[in-house]
Amino acid sequence: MKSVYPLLIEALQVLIVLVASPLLVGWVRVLKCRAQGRRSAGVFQPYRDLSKLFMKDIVLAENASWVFRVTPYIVFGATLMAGAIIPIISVDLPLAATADIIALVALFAIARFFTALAGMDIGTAFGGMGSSREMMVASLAEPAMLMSVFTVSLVSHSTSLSFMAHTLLENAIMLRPSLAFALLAFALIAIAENGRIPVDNPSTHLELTMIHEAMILEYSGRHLALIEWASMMKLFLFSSLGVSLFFPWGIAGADAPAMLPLAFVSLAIKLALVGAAIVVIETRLAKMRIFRVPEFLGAAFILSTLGMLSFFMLE
Amino acid sequence: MQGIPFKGRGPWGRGVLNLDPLGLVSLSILVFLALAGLSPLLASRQKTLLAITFLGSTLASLIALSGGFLAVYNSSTSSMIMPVGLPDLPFYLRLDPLSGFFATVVAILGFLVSVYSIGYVKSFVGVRSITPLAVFYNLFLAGMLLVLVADDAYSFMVSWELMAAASFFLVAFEDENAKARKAAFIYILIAHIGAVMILLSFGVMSGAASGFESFTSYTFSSMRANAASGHITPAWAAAAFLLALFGFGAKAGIIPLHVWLPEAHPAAPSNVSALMSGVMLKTAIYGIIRVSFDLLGVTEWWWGGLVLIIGLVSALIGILFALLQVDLKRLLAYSSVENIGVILISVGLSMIFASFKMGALSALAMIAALYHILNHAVFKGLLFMGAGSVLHGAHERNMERMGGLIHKMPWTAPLFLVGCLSISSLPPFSGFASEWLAFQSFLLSPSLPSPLLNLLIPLGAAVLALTAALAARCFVKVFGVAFLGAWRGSANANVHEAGFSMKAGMAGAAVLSLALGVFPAFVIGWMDSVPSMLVASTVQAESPFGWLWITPVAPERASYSAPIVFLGILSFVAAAYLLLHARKTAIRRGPIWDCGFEKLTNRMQYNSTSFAMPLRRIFGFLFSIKETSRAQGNPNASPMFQDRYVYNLKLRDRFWYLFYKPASDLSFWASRKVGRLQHGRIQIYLLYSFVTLIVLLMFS
Amino acid sequence: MTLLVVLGASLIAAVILAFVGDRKIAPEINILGSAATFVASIFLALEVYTGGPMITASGYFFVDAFNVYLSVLTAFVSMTTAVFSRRYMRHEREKGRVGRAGMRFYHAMFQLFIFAMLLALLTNNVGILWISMELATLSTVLLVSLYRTPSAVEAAWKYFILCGVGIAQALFGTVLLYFAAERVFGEGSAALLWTNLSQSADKLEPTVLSLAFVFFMVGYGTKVGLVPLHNWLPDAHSEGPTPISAVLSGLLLNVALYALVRCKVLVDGATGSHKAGYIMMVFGTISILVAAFSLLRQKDVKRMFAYSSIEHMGIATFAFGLGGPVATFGALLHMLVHSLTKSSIFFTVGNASQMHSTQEMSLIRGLVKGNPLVGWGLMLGVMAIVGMPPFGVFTSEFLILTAAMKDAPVFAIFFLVGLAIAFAGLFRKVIPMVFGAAPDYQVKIRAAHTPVYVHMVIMLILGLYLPVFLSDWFHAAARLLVK
Amino acid sequence: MSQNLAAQINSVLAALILLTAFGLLVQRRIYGLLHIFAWQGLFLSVSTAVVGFTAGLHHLYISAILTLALKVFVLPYILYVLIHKLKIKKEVEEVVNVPTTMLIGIALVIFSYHLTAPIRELSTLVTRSTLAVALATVMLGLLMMITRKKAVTQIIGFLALENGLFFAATSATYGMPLVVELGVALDILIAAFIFGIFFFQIRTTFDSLDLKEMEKLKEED
Repeated sequence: MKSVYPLLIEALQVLIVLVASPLLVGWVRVLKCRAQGRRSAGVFQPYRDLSKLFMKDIVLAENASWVFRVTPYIVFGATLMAGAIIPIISVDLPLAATADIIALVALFAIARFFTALAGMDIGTAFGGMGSSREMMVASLAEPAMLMSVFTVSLVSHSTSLSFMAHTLLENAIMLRPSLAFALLAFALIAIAENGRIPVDNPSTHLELTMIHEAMILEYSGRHLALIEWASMMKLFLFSSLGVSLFFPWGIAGADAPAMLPLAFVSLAIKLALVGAAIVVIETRLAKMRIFRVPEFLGAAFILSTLGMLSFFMLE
Repeated sequence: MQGIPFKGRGPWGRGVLNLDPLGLVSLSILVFLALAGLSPLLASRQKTLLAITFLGSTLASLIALSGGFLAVYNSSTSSMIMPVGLPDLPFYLRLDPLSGFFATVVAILGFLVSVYSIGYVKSFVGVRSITPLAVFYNLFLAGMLLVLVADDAYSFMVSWELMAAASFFLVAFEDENAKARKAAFIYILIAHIGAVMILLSFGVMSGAASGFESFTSYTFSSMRANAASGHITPAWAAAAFLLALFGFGAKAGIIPLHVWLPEAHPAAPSNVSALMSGVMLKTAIYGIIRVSFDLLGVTEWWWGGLVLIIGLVSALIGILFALLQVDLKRLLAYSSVENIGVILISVGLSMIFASFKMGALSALAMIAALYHILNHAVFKGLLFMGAGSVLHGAHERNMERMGGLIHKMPWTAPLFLVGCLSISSLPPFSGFASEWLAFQSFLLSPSLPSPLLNLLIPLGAAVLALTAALAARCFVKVFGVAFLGAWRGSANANVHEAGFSMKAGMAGAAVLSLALGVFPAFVIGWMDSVPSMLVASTVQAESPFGWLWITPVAPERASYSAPIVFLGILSFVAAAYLLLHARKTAIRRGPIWDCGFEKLTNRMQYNSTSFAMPLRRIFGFLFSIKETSRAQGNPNASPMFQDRYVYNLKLRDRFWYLFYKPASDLSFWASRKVGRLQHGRIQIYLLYSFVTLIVLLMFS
Repeated sequence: MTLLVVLGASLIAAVILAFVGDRKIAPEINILGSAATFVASIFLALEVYTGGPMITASGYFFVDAFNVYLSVLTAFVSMTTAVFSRRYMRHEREKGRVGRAGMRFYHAMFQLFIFAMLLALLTNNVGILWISMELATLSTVLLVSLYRTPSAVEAAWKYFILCGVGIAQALFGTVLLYFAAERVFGEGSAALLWTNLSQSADKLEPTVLSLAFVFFMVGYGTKVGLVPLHNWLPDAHSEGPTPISAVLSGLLLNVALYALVRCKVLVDGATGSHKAGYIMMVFGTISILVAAFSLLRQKDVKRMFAYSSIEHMGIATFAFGLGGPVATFGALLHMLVHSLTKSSIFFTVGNASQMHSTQEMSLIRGLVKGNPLVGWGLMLGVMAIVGMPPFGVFTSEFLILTAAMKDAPVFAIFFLVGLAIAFAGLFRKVIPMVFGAAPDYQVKIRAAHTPVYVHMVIMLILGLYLPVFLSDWFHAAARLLVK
Repeated sequence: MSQNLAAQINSVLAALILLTAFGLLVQRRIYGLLHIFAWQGLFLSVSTAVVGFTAGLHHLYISAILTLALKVFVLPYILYVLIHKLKIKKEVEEVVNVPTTMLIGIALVIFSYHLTAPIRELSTLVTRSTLAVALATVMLGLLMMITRKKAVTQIIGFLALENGLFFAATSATYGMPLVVELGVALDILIAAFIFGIFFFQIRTTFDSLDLKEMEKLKEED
């Protein structure tokens, strides 16, 4: 039992990431439609989209090389790997020890790296434009992300995710300025990383404003399905990472299987709230010009660095 | 020769047979020198010369590799005395784990590049005489190894300058184009000034000892003795450190002493630039570590702080410059500046920790530095070799005219991609492991007693993170523009794949950089003897399945298991692939979406300049940019409907105008003024001597 | 006995050559004479090495570690120069730049010049030292104006006047020295013998000697070519025939410095202060800086290397002024390696300018393509002269710089600047001369490469493996000079 | 002849030498220069003889004779012949005008006196204070070389400077050893021949002896 339990948790976690991520996206869409007074296609629409795409045949660009074809699998694999190491429902996650927060950021980086390459592989202006912009956003967002999670890991004296969640879970609820800064920064970065408004708009195909969509413009069939799924997982993971780092309460502690149901419920509630928050932001704000994005991310970067500084100065 | 046990019988006599590491390394040095001496004799038969030279250097590198590896592995220190040099100052040679490690790095890349060169240099045969290349290539390698084993100031300087001179001739190899000559000139000038500064720093360190009554005060052992016995006052120690830092920094290419690098690397043949960028810069790092940790002993924390700041500046500015380059090799050169910066960041951290007597942390940072040195040697070597085979296959260095090489070069492309992945520090490739260690040593900093540092270090971490992200972006650009997309150059360019030996060299490097990324635990375990020698402590904390993990301080602080991550990604990818290919689906090829605009041409792709454009918008203030765009065609037509537009972007290294041009202007101004002395009128000359006489008489 | 041969051979050769004139065998006789001198000097060196310092019965000649290696060097370089000048001067003769009388004059005066220098080195009498220095000047004055071009005549005139005036001041210094010594040793030449003077230097009147040193400094300093007394040097070197430039900067400067150092020893002994040393250090540093900056703007190749000679003489003077065993060792070594390197450079430069029939550096191109031996000779020579290992100059500069860093760090900074500028100045001119494509007006010449490469090999040996006997001599000389 | 008298004679001669030195500075005609120079040589040899007589050093006679021969007859004659042959303009042209030169000269005399003051006491009774004059003569010769335009006048200045040296050698120190004296004389002779040759060379190449012709070799900007 003792040895099986972590493996169960691991399997369960991967399953949750795979299954629940489209649900989160669906939930966000539904809420958004409500907020904008439209009728929604229901919470399960993303599943239908994915299955439809899996059924479809593939049309490759003439110029596409093996990089273009292998990218979806790598993106999917890397994102799922990330999903396997973030403690979502329980802190004792065996794989969590194999890759810490730095590796987590790097895993997302791999996915992005290959997506950008794929964007340039087909040889359109769009692909290149998308990659260029994506890498611009990333090159500012990634360090900011590292900074903000570093702040957390300074607080918790560890970079190993489960230990971070664990320590934050252990010590009593107290208001730390550093964590507040870090959370704010993290929120901004999450928006940028997942290409949500105001940085990017996942539901547009207007050439001049696209970032992420421009890169995957030429994808079709299962390739597109994998990429879409991966991006859903990414949203899910960022949300759950945020909650498990900053609001870890309710997550199952070390070998406490009894807590798992509670953990489920709390996770669901938290993610629902996150979704709501996203919707609020996306309906309130308009997409900003591409060259405003650096300022946006710069703000995030400054916030996270401030968080770190305030840890050193105030705590 | 006090303090130097006469161990290890040299490579001659029975020495060859015993496995004394120093014996092996010096044997390989002798082989290199012998090859260099042999080459002119074979000048008439270029083909045989090619074969013998590079096969020989391959062999010699292997010998050196074994020696260096052993020295680190059983952390042995052996020394010997070669009866050359001044009569009472022979060449003292010594191989300890530190020099052994660097010798290993040199030898690894030396081996790979020598294999590569067999094919690469063949393209010169018949075009020009390869004799100088053969001679100076071997001298260069010999010089680098000599630098590492030298154990007194004299032999160190001799080998240091030998290395510089050899590489100078290699840079000037294609001497008929003026750019190469100019590059060689700038390179040798900066290198020589740096050498003189190093010399002065040695003067400080040895002078404090016996006051030069005898030459033995030039040996490193007596310098160590001085530092230990406190003969050197802190002020002099600081002077020695600063002189050494800037002397070696000139060679390492730290900002702002980097200007020779982007000139020299493109000018040199690619195998040479691989060596220069991969290992020659590292010898400078070796010098800094040797002087600060070994000879002087780090005492002041600001030394480390200074190194850290230099590292940060070099890393950030280096990568920013790299991002804006369009010349592939130039870009790689700037990225070397960045990586040297990254290495120096860790070195600086290690010095800071050492100055506060925090052995374990210092060891961690040191390991991060060494690991990145090793990685950078491998993947930068790989990238330069790749650039070389692009140059060799497509005769193109300007990325604006490349594209779609992946179709024409099925081998070079993936190998180059591996290089890009690991230089962008993406797991599971090698770059990530060292970056991970560097971040760990940053995150362990809060235990520092100095508040100033505590504020400096988060910024440092931020800059390091930013640098890493920008590096990833830079190499997306490189691979995407050069290898992906469609060919932008002239239609009738016959692009062909590199030959076998070139592929072999690159493949070796690629495999190595994957291995270094996947099995860091082994590597760290191997190189732990270096920090244990320098700061008397090691990093690897005990944990189950030690080979599987790197756990710097304690498992609950941080742990990273590259093999598992690698396997995890692999298995997920495989699973997805298999599941999706269970059902057969047709794959059609179709034209790309041109959003209704029929006349898409290859030149409409995003190219390097346009890819870097957002960055120019953000960091433009760092560069001196001249951007012009004008319409060609009939002037009275509306600007909308001109038949072609010419866009021109001039991008210059601002440091050139900040420091170097003023310096040269100043010296020419001074020489004009001094020239006035030679006035031509004999009466004036007589007046000089008259006045001199009067003045001296007044003083006497 | 050997000593007489050393001195006599060149003198006899001079006389013979004066009669032989422009015959075909004149160059061979020239070589023979200096070869004989060289062999004799070797034997002399052996005697000194085995028997220690020797002084002739009359006391007029004195050979110790300091001057014996200089005389061997002088004999050697004069021999190689004679070998070099055989083909060089023949080429000049064919081109009609020199006439029959010119050749006669050239050969005779060459040997006379060698004789004068050897005399200056070997004599023990400070007065005779002065005389032979003057003789060395006079014998080369008309060689500088050998080509009779306006610039050559002008250069020679300046050389004549400036060195004449300078040397006259040295004579005044000698007079003062005698004036002081006479009170210790009484009248007669005993009071001018260096050995006596150095033994009882402390008895000499310090005020007089410090006054005398000023005159020695200005006098012999003029011939050493120290700034601001250097103005004759670039002109004379650039306008004279190349073999003469080689021996001028390879040997004459050394001999002058030798004279200066001999006098400095006496003054130091008398005054017991380090003032003379400081004066020399200042002169040396100024020379290094001025020469380095002048290097940057040269157009004439021989002129450029003349300035580099000034720089290196500055280095040696500085080192002698610095004193201390290591610096003095370095200075002695530097005199040796500089003269070898610089003369070999002048040989190659001579060949190069004959290949292009000009001394304009902007017209000399693609030497390696045109004639690899000349090209690489020049490249390696320049690397050696700027102090790149493994050539000898590096060794001496290594010692001098480290010593300077310890004893006079402030000067070391100027040193750094000077070396850097000189390096830049030489390399930026030499790289395009050596590399690149050969121009069409380049002609093939029959040049003598042996001297060049013999010098190269010796420089290499000195850089990598300094023979024991040399270092023994240098240590002995250092002990002699450093009180 | 008592020491005292000798000393007086000697200092008179010294004064005369100094006077001639100044005379060289003021004289505007070349032949005049030659005469003054010859006079200076004469005084020099006389004083040498006097010193030799008083000190009973006979080798000083030889050097006195040498001086007489060289400085009074040979050199002026050579110069005269040259000037005649080469048809040199008879006027001396100077760079700095005469009064200024004079003032500088005075300053130099004072300076050299001040300089030699500490070692006056060391000097012998007879030749006391002549060292200052000798030094002054040397410097005046140098000054003349600096302030004159013609090659000839420079040579004369050079020779005057040599005279000063000789005066120092003989009067201050009872003369150098004979070998040295002879050697020096020989050198002077050679030098004389060399500048003789030079005049012809210069004349043939520049057809003038004006030094302005010889300012080509310089660091042009």
